Amino acid sequence: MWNWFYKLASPPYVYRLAAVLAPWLLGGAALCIGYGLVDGLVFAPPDYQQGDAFRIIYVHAPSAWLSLSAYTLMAVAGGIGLIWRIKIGHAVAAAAAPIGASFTVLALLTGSLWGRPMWGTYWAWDPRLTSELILLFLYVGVMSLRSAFEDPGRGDRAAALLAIVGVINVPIIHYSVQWWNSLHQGATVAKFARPSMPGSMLWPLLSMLLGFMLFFGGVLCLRLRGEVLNRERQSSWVREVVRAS
Amino acid sequence: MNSGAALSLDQVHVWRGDRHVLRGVSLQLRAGELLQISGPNGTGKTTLLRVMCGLLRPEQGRVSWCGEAITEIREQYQALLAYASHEPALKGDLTALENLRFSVGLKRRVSAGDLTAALACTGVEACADLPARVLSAGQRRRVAMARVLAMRARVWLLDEPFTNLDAAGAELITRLLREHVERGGLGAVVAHHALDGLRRLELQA
Amino acid sequence: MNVGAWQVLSLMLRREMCLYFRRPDQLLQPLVFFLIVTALFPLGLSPQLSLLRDMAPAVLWVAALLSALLSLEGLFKGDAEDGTLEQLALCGQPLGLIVAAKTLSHWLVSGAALVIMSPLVAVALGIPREAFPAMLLSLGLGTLTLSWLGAIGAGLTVGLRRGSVLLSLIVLPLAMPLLIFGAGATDRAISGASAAGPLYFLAALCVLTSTLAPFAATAALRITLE
Amino acid sequence: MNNGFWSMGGYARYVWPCFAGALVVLAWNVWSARRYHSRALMRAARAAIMAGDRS
Repeated sequence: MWNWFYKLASPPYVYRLAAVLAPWLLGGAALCIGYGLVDGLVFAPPDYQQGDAFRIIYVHAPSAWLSLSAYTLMAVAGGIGLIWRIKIGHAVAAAAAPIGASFTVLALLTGSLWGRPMWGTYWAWDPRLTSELILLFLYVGVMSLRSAFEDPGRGDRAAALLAIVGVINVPIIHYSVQWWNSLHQGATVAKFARPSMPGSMLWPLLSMLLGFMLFFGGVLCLRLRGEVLNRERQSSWVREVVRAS
Repeated sequence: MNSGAALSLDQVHVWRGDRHVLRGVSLQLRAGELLQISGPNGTGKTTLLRVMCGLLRPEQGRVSWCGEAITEIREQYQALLAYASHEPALKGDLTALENLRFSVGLKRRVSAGDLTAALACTGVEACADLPARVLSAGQRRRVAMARVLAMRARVWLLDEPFTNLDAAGAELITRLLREHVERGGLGAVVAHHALDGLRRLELQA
Repeated sequence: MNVGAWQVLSLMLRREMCLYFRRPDQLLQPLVFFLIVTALFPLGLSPQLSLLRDMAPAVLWVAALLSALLSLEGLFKGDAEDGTLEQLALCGQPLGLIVAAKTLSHWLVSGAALVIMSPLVAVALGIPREAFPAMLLSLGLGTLTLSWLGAIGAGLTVGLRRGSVLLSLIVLPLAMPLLIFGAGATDRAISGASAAGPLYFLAALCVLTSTLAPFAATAALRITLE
Repeated sequence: MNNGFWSMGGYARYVWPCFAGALVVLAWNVWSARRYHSRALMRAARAAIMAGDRS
């Protein structure tokens, strides 16, 4: 069984594996998101309080969840690369960063659009959106640190360390923002607490969540191939790949 | 001191971005052996020195001291080591004596007398109380050499110690290297002109 | 090895103090920056103290964070440029100890100086005298925590050309909980309520960073020293 | 049902931009990943040619 795990550390194997996995993951994602959209937009009943505006949750919740798990994946992959000096770890971390950042932006966009009908303004410093905004700053910090080094190897290791420091701070930031929000505005503000959802509303959300996760996996594989090539440009197997393509 | 190789490198590979700077360097150094590293610019002489002192960790290969990998015994190994980089590495605002006190003092308990003696040994006793920024490049090189002396290290790793030195300075450094070898010390020196009685390692482009 | 941990710490502290006080003007710059930034807000808002008092904790804390961050960039830069950082990394002592000594001495000359000067600014911003103890304690803990976070950021960006902007970009998001609890504590103290809650949070953050940051900063330095 | 669907109970101004934004983000991710990969291939090819000249 361990052989499978060791093979994951060899760049040529990962390069080919990513090429095989990507279409399946993206195909699965298309199916789930397709079903989720249709079911969520058409068949799910409107919310008694927020009416049809609640349907934004089908995009907001998955992207918010993904933005956080992508950061965690980036920190774990970077940690593997830093501690066991496995280059693939850094390649995965470098690939995950822009995808996670794009979902953070999506979560912020959908969050503020959802806030408009509820609070009358696009940005009401809701604790969850504020943590999402700080998460975006953390993403930008890690990505700009990685690109600030000429030597990609050192850029990877520095970004991995910053991601680890960041992932330790994410829960701290989350709870301190909650504390800050409850201190000044009190808990009466309509929070994002997911309304206890009946099945007809819940299934589309779960399928959208699964679809977004599959999509993340698929795009990660695509981007990972580029990252692996950039880091292995000098090795012989890359020459075969170049000659073949 | 066992007769086995004290400091050994085994198939060390280092890449600087896309350049394969060190290609499978292997060498063994016993007590009383000093290696001269020479070769055209940019062939990795300084990189090799930094690998030997544990600052730079090679992508492949192993550096070991008395059989143990230096990554395991980092502090003990570096305690026995004196590294003089290409720049003399002195704080401009501190006097020569203070520079020595704050760097050698971290390695071993040392008195002002020892430090002044080391400075005298390299001929810069007069500028013990002058800030390093007013010293000439040659004087600064001599203060850096005094620091290497005061550390009483078993391993000397010197990066072009002869730069900015006049004839007397070059002769002084050669004498100090010989005394270091006679005391059973070992190490590596990056230098271009021929040093008699030293093993040579020529790095190719 | 007959140089113990305490000797290393005291020698490093003496070295840093010696270096800082050889160039006292560089010590004053962050403090003057702190004064200037706090002077901007009343000019931007209004001279009435009653208005300023509501904003005083935020103004005080944002100015303190920015000026502490300004001076943090030079934590390793000086030693990296003249090559002494390598000598420190190779002196056979645990690098974490040396980084801790450098960060603490940096905090003494920047963070602690800020804390000592803050009553001056607090009066100007209309903060009542009863709030001073909580404010001073929160600023002290906050600037120390920021020095630790800044040591990690400085370690990561020391070798880079335009590292100072990147340093702020990296450290400020991590320092936001500090601002929340620090300004919260001062705000509570001003309104007469007990500032114990946020102060406890701030103390917890300070302990967390004081224990973890030396290792992270050492790892960061090892990356840039390669 | 048709125009009722598009009006989203009066919240069309907020719901449809969200889903449009989502599709944009998904499309951008796939497009930028593929572009990144082809760029990497080009750079690898150039490096191979340069290495070819040297050895």
